Amino acid sequence: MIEALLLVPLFTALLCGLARSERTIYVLSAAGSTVTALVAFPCCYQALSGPPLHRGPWYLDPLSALFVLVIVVITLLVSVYSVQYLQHDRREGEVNVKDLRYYHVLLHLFALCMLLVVVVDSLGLMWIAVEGTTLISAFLVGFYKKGEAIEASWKYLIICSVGITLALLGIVLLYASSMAALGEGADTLDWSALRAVADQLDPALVKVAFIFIVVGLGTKAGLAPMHTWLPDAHSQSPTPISALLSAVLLNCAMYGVLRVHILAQAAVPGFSSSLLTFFGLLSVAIATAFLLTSRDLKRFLAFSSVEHMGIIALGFGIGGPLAVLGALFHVVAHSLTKTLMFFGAGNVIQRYRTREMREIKGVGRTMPATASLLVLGGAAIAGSPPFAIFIGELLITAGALASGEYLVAGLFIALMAIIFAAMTYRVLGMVSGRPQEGVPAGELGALRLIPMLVLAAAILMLGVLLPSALGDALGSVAELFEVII
Amino acid sequence: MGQLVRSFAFQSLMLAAIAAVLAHYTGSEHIYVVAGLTLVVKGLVIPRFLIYSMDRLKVRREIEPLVGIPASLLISGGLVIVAYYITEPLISSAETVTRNCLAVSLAVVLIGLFMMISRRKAMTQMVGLLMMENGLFLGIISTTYGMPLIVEIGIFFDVLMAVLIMGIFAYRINQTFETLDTTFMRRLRG
Amino acid sequence: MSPAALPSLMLSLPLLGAVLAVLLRSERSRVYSYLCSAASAVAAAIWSVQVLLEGTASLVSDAPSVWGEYAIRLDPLGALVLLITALTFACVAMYALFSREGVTARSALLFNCFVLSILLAMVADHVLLLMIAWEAMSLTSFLGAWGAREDEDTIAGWRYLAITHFGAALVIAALAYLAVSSGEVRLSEMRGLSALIGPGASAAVVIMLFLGFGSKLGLLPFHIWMPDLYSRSSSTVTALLSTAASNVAVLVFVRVTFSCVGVEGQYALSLTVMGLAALTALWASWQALVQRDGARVLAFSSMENMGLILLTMGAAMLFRAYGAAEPAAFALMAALFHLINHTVFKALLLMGAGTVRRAAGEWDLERLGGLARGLPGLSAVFLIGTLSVAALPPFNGFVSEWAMFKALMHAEPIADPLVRIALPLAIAVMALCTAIAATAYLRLYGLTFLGRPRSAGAERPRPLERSELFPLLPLALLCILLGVASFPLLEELAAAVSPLVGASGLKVVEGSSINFLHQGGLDPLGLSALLGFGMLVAFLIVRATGRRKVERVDTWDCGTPLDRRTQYTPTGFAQPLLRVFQKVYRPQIEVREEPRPSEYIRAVRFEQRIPEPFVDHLYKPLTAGAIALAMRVKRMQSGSIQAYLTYIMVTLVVLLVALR
Amino acid sequence: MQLTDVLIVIAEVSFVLMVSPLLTGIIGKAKAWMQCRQGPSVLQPYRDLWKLMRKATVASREASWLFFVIPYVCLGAMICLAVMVPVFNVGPSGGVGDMVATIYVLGLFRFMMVLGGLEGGSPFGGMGSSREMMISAIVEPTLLLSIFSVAAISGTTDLSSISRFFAALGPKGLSPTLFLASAAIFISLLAENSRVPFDNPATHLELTMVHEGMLLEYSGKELAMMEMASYVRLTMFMVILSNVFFPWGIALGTGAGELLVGVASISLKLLLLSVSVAVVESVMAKMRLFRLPNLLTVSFTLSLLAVMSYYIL
Repeated sequence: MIEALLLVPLFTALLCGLARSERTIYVLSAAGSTVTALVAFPCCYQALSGPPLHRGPWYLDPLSALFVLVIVVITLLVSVYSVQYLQHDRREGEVNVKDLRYYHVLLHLFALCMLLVVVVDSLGLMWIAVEGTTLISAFLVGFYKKGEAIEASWKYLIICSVGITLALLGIVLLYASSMAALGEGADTLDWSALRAVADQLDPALVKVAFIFIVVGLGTKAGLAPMHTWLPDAHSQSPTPISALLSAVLLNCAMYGVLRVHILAQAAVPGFSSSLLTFFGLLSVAIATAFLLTSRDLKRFLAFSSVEHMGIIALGFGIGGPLAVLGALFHVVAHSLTKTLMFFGAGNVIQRYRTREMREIKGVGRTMPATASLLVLGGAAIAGSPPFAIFIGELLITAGALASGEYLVAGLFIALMAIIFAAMTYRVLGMVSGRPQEGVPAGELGALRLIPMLVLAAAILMLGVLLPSALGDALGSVAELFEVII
Repeated sequence: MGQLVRSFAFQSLMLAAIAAVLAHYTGSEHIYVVAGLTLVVKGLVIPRFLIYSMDRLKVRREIEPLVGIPASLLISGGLVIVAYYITEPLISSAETVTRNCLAVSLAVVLIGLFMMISRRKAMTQMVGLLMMENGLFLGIISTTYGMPLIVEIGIFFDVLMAVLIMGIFAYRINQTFETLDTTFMRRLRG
Repeated sequence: MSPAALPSLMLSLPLLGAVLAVLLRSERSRVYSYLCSAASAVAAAIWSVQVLLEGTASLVSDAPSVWGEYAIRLDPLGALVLLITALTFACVAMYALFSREGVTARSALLFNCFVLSILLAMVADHVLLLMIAWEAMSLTSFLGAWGAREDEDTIAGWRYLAITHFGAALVIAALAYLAVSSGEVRLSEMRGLSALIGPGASAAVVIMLFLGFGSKLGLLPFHIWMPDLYSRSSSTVTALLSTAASNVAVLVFVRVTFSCVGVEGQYALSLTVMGLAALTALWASWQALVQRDGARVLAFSSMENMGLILLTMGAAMLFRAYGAAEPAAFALMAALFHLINHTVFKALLLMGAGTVRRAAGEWDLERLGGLARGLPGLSAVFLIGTLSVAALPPFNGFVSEWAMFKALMHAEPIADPLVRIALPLAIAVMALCTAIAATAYLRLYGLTFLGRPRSAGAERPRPLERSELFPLLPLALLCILLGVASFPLLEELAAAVSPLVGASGLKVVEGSSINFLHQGGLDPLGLSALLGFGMLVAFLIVRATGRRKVERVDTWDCGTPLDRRTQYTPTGFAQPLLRVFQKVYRPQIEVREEPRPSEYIRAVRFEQRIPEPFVDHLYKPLTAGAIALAMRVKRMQSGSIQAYLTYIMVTLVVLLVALR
Repeated sequence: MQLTDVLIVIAEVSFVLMVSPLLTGIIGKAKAWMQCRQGPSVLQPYRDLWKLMRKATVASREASWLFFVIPYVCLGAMICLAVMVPVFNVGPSGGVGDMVATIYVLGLFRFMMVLGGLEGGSPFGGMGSSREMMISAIVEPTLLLSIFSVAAISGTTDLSSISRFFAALGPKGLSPTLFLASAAIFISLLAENSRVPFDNPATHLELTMVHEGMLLEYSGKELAMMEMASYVRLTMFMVILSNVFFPWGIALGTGAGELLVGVASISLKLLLLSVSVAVVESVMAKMRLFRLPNLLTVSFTLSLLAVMSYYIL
C-alpha cells in the first residue's frame, strides 16, 4: 500500500515527461497529485488510528502520517494552482514547452522525495531522501534562467548540502551511540528499533549527535542563523514552488529533527528541548527584524516561514501537553496559511510584474477577490484569532505559562505583537490606496482562486472548531512525545 | 585547481586503504565492497570528472583566497584542536583501533567546511564539500564498522549525483557570470 | 421556548445576515441582511429580559474546540448591559439602513460580522471563545472602518489594529495564565484565584487585563488610534465600536478582576488603576476641547467617559481591597450605570454627527454653524444627547455622574491616610474633567447648530427626511427615561453587582430617592418634576404680563456689518482655556508675514498646531528605534555565500564546545 | 409631604423671588454710598423687570427655536433650586436633591445661558460665552471639593441635614476647615455671579463684559426672565453660603415663632453678605482676564486645604 503511494508520483513524473501537448501535461499533473491524495488518505487514516504500518523499509506511524497528509494536500493545491500560473508565464513568453515538461517532472519527483523522507524507517534512507529533495529542488529554484535564480540555486545547493552532510555525521554518531545497546545487528539504523532502546543510548554521543542534527537539518528547516539560503531560494523560484518549499520542505526537515528529538528526549531528557527552545526563539527574533525591514514580497513571506518554523521548534522545545499539541496544530496551520499567502502573492506579482511591496498599491481595486483573500491570509499569518495560526500560538503560550517559563512566554508574546504590526502594515499597504496607471484591472484566472478559497475556508474552520478526527489524530501523534492530551 | 583535485584523489585513496585495513581487521566482507567503491568512485571517477569540467570551463588558477595561507593554516590547526577537544569524552569508551579516527574525521569535516568558506571559486567549494564527505565517510567506517549496505551505496550514489549537479550549475554560473568567483554573486541581499 | 432557542437565534441571525449580504446582489435585498442583525439585537434584548426574570442562563455548545466545548453564559449583570447594547444595535442598524450611506455588500457583511462578534464576546464564558470573539471584534470593526474611504492612507486604521492587537495579546496571555493555573476553561468556574496564584501574580494579571482592555477603551498610552479612526470611518462602525466594544471590555474586566481573581489587599494596584484612569480622563477632556472635527471630539469624549468609569471602578477596587464591601458595591454600580448611559447617549451623538456630516457635507467645525434653523429636528435630538453627555439634570448622564461623585465621597470607613488623600484628589480631577468636557460638548453643539453658517454646505443643508431621524428618537427617549426613572435598573444593577464584591444585598433606593447609607440622596423623578414646575411658574409669570410680540431684526452689530467671518470660531471659543492650560497643550504657534496686498495692509498668517505628544515622543521614537535595530540585523543577510557558511560553522563549533 | 411642608416651600420660593431683585439693588446702593454718590434706588431692579416684562421682544434673524426656550429653562432651574435649598426652615425638602445636585442645576443654568450667548452669531455673544466657560471650568472643582470637606465633617451631603447638624452644634462647630471652605465658596460666588473681580456687571464695554455679553441678544420678556434668573442665582448662592456655614437661627421645627426667627436671621445674613459683596466690589478693580485663573487657583487651593485640614487635624 505504501509502495503505491510512492509509485503514483513517480509514474506521473514519467507521464508528464513523455506527454506531447501542454494541456495533457497540466491534466496529467493535476490527476497525478489527486490520485496520490486518494491513495494517501486511507493509509494515513489507518496509521493514525491503529498501530503503525511497518513493512520492509517503510514505517508509517502517526507523526509521519500527519506529514504525509500535509505533503499530499499541499502538492495537490500547488499543482492545481501552477496550471494557470504557468499559462500566464507561457503567455508572457518566459517559459517554453520544454521548460513546462521539465517543471512538472521535477515537481512530482520533488513530491516523491518528500514522501520518501517521511515514509522510510531507516535514518540513513531518510538522509538520502532529504539529499534527493535538495538536489531536485535546486533545479526548481533555478527554473528561471536569470542571473539571480542561478545565484539563489547555487547558494541553496551549497548551504543545504553542507547542512545535510553535518546531519549525516549526526546520524552516524547516533548509530554509534546505539552500538553498545543493540550490538552489531544490521538493522540498528531503523528508527523503530532505536525508539525501543532509546533510554539505553550513550548520553554523551546522543548529545553531540543531536547538536549535529539540529544544526544540519536546522539549515534545511530554516532555523536561524542557518536560514540564510531561504529568502534567496523563495524569492527567485516560481511562486508555486516557493509555496511548496515553504509549506512542505521545511516541515520535512523539521520532521527529521523531531524524529531525533524523540530519541534524544528519552536518552538525555531536557537537553534537546532546551536547544529547540533556544533555536526557536532565535529564529522568531531574527525573523522579526527582517519582517520589519524587508521590501520584497516573497522574501517577506520567506522570513515569515522562518518565524513560523521557529514557533514550531519553540513549541516542541517547551514540551508539555499544551505546547506539543499547539506545535503539531501549528505545523498544519502554517502549511495551509503560508500556501494561501504565496498563492495570493503569486497573483499580485504576476499582475503588477514587480515584487517590490512599495510599488504594489491598490490591489483592492484591481483584484478584489485576491485582495480580500490576501487580507484574510495576512490577518491569519499574523496570528489574529479567528484563524488557525492563532490557536497554535495560543496553545504554545499556554504551554509555556503552564511549565512556568514566564520569560519565554513574555518574549514570545512581545515578538508576536511586533510581527502582527509589521505584517498587517505591509499587507494593508498593498491592498489599499490607488493602483498606479498601466496596471490592468481584473483577476488573472478563476481556477487559481479555487485553491485559495479552499485554504481560506480551512484555516477559518480550523481557527474556530477542532474537528474530532484531527483532534484524535493530534492526540495519537502526541503520544509519541510521551505527552497525554 | 589541478593540484587541489590531485590532493583530493590522494585523500580518497588513503581512505580506501584505511577501509581495507579495517575490513581485514573486522573480517566483515561488505566493508571490502565499500573500500572498493571508494577507490573507484572517489579515487578515479570524480577527479576525472572534475578535471574534465575544469578544462571545459578553462578554470586555471585559484585567484588569491579570502583568507591568507598562514591564517588558514593556523585556523585549520585550531579546528583540529577543537575536534579533539569535542570528541575526547566520546571516544574514551570506544576500543583502541578506532580511538582517534572519530576525532580525525570531525577535523576533516571542519577543515572541509573552512575550505569552502575561505576560497572564492565555485569548483573549490565543490571540492571542499567532497572533502567533508570524505571526513564523514571516515567517521562512518571507524565508529560503526560499516553501516547497512544499502545505506552505504545510497550515500555513494548521492555524492556522485551531487557532484554531477554541481558541475551543471558551475557550468551555468560560468555561462551567466563569465567567472566562477562566487564573491561576485552578491545581488540577493537584505 | 426552550432555553437554548433565544441565544442560538441571537447568534445565528447575524450569520444569516452575513450570508445574505454576500449572496444577494441587488441593493434592495441587502436591506434584509441589516434587518437580520436588527432582529438578532431584538432577540438578544428579549433573552436578557428573560435572564433578568429567571436568573442566569448558560449554554454549552457541542462543537469541540481545542480546549473543550465552547460555552456561553449570561448572568443578570451581563443581561442588563446586553439589554441596552442590543437596543442600541437595533437603532444603529436602522440608522445604517436609513442613512443611505451606501449600503454595499461589504458594509452589510462586515456589519453583521461585527454584531455577531460583539454579542459573542459579551456572552462568552469559554476563555478561548472570548479571545476569538474579542479579536474578531477589532478585526471586523477595523475592516468596516478602514474601507469607508478608499483614498485615505492606511496609517490610522493600521495603528488601531496594531495597538488593539497588542492589547488583545496582553488579555490573551492573562486569560491563558488564569486558565492554565486554575485548570478551568470557563470564566464562571474560576473563583477567587488570587489565593491560588498569590498576590503578586494576581496583581500582574489584573494589570495586564487593565492595559489589554484599556487599549480598546483608549487608555492613555494606547489612545492615539481613536481620534483618527473616528474621524475617518462611517458613523455606523464608530457608534458600535465606542459603545458595544467598550461595554464588552468593561464587563469582562469587572467579571475577571472581581470574581475570577479577586482584589483583596491590592492597595497599590487599585491606586495605579485609579491614577491611570484619572490621567486618561483629564487628557481626553483637554484634547476634546481643541479638536476641529465633531467625530474627534466624540472620540475623546468616549475616552473621557471610559476614564471616569475606570476611575470609579478603581475606587471600587480600593474599597474592596480594604474590605469595605458596601461602598465598593455602590461605586461599581455607579460605574456600570454610567457605562449603560454612555452607550445610549454616545450612540445618539455619533449618529447625529454622522447625519450632520451627510446633511451639510462638511465635517470641520470651522465650516459648520447655524444648522438649527435648517434642521430643527436634528438639533433638538442632538441637544438632548449633548445635555446628557454633559451630565445636566433631567438626563441620564447627570444621574450616573452624581452617583459616581457620591461613590467617591465615602472615604470615612478607610483610615489609611494615603486613601484619604487619593479620594479628594480623584474628586477634584473628576470635577475638572466634567467641567472641561462640558465646555467641549457645548462648543461642539453651539458652533455646529447655533450662530451664523460658516460655509455654503452649512447654509443650505440637505433637508432630512423623517426616516433619517427615526433611528435617533428611541435613543433620545431612552436618555430621558433613564434619567428620570432609573430606579428599577439601579436596583437590578445593585443586586447583580453585590455578589461580585461580596456585599450582601446593597440597599440603594430609599423611598423615592437614591440614597446610600442615608448620606444625602437624589430623587431624579422629583428633580425633573421640580424643573417642570419651575418652567411652568416662569411661563405663568410671562403669560400673566400680556401677549408676546416678536420682531425679527439683524443681530446687534455695533455699526460694522456682520458676516460669516465675524463670529467666534471653535478655535477662538477654546482659546481662553487653551491659554489657561498652556503648559498642557504647548501649542506651536507660527506667525508668518505674507506678501503685502498693498502698502497699507499687512497680511499676516497665524497658524496654531496642537502637537500630539504621545505620538511624537513615545510612538515615533519607539518605531524608529525598532527599525534601526532591524536594519543592523539585516546586514547579516549580506549576500556572500562565504558569510552564510561561516554562520553555520560558528554555530556548530560554539554549540559543540559549549555543551560538551 | 404634609400640607404645612408644602405651604412652607411655597413661602420659601416666594420669599426668594421677592428678595432677589432687592439684594442686587442693595449691592448697587451700597456701592454707590461707598463712592459718595447717591446711586439708583434699592427698588430699581423691580422697576427694570416690570418695564422689560411689558416690552416687545426683538430677536436676531440668526436665532433658532432654542433662543426662546432658554429663558424658561433658566428661570425654571433657579426656581427648582429655590425649592431644593432650605431658606429659613430646615424642612422636608431634603429628599429631592443634595448639594452635588444643586451644583449640577447651577451648571444647567450656566450651560443654557452660554448657548443663548452663542445664538446671535455675534462676536460679543461668543466672547461672553467662551470667557464664562473658562471661569466656570475652574470654579466647579472648587465647589465640589468644599462640599466634600463639609460632607466629611457632617457625614452627609444633604443640605437640610448639614444645616441641622451645624445649627445644633452652634458656635462650637467652627473649625478651620469650615472657614477655608467658606472663603473658597465666597470667591466662587463672586466668580459664578460675575461680580467685580471677575467681570463688571454694570458696564456694557464690549471687551470686558462676560455675563452681559451673553444676554446681549435678549430683549423684552426674555431679558426680564434671564435677569430675574441671575438675581435668584445670586440670592441662592448667598443662602447656601449662610445656611451651610453659619446656619444659627434657622428654624428647625415648623412653629410660627421659629419661622419668624428664621426669616429674620436669613434676611440679616443676606443683607450682611450683599454689603460685603458691595465692599469687595468697590475695593477691588476688575482683574485682567488671564489673571483670573490665579485668583481661581487661590480658591481651589483653599478648598484643597480645607479637605486636607479635616484629615490632618
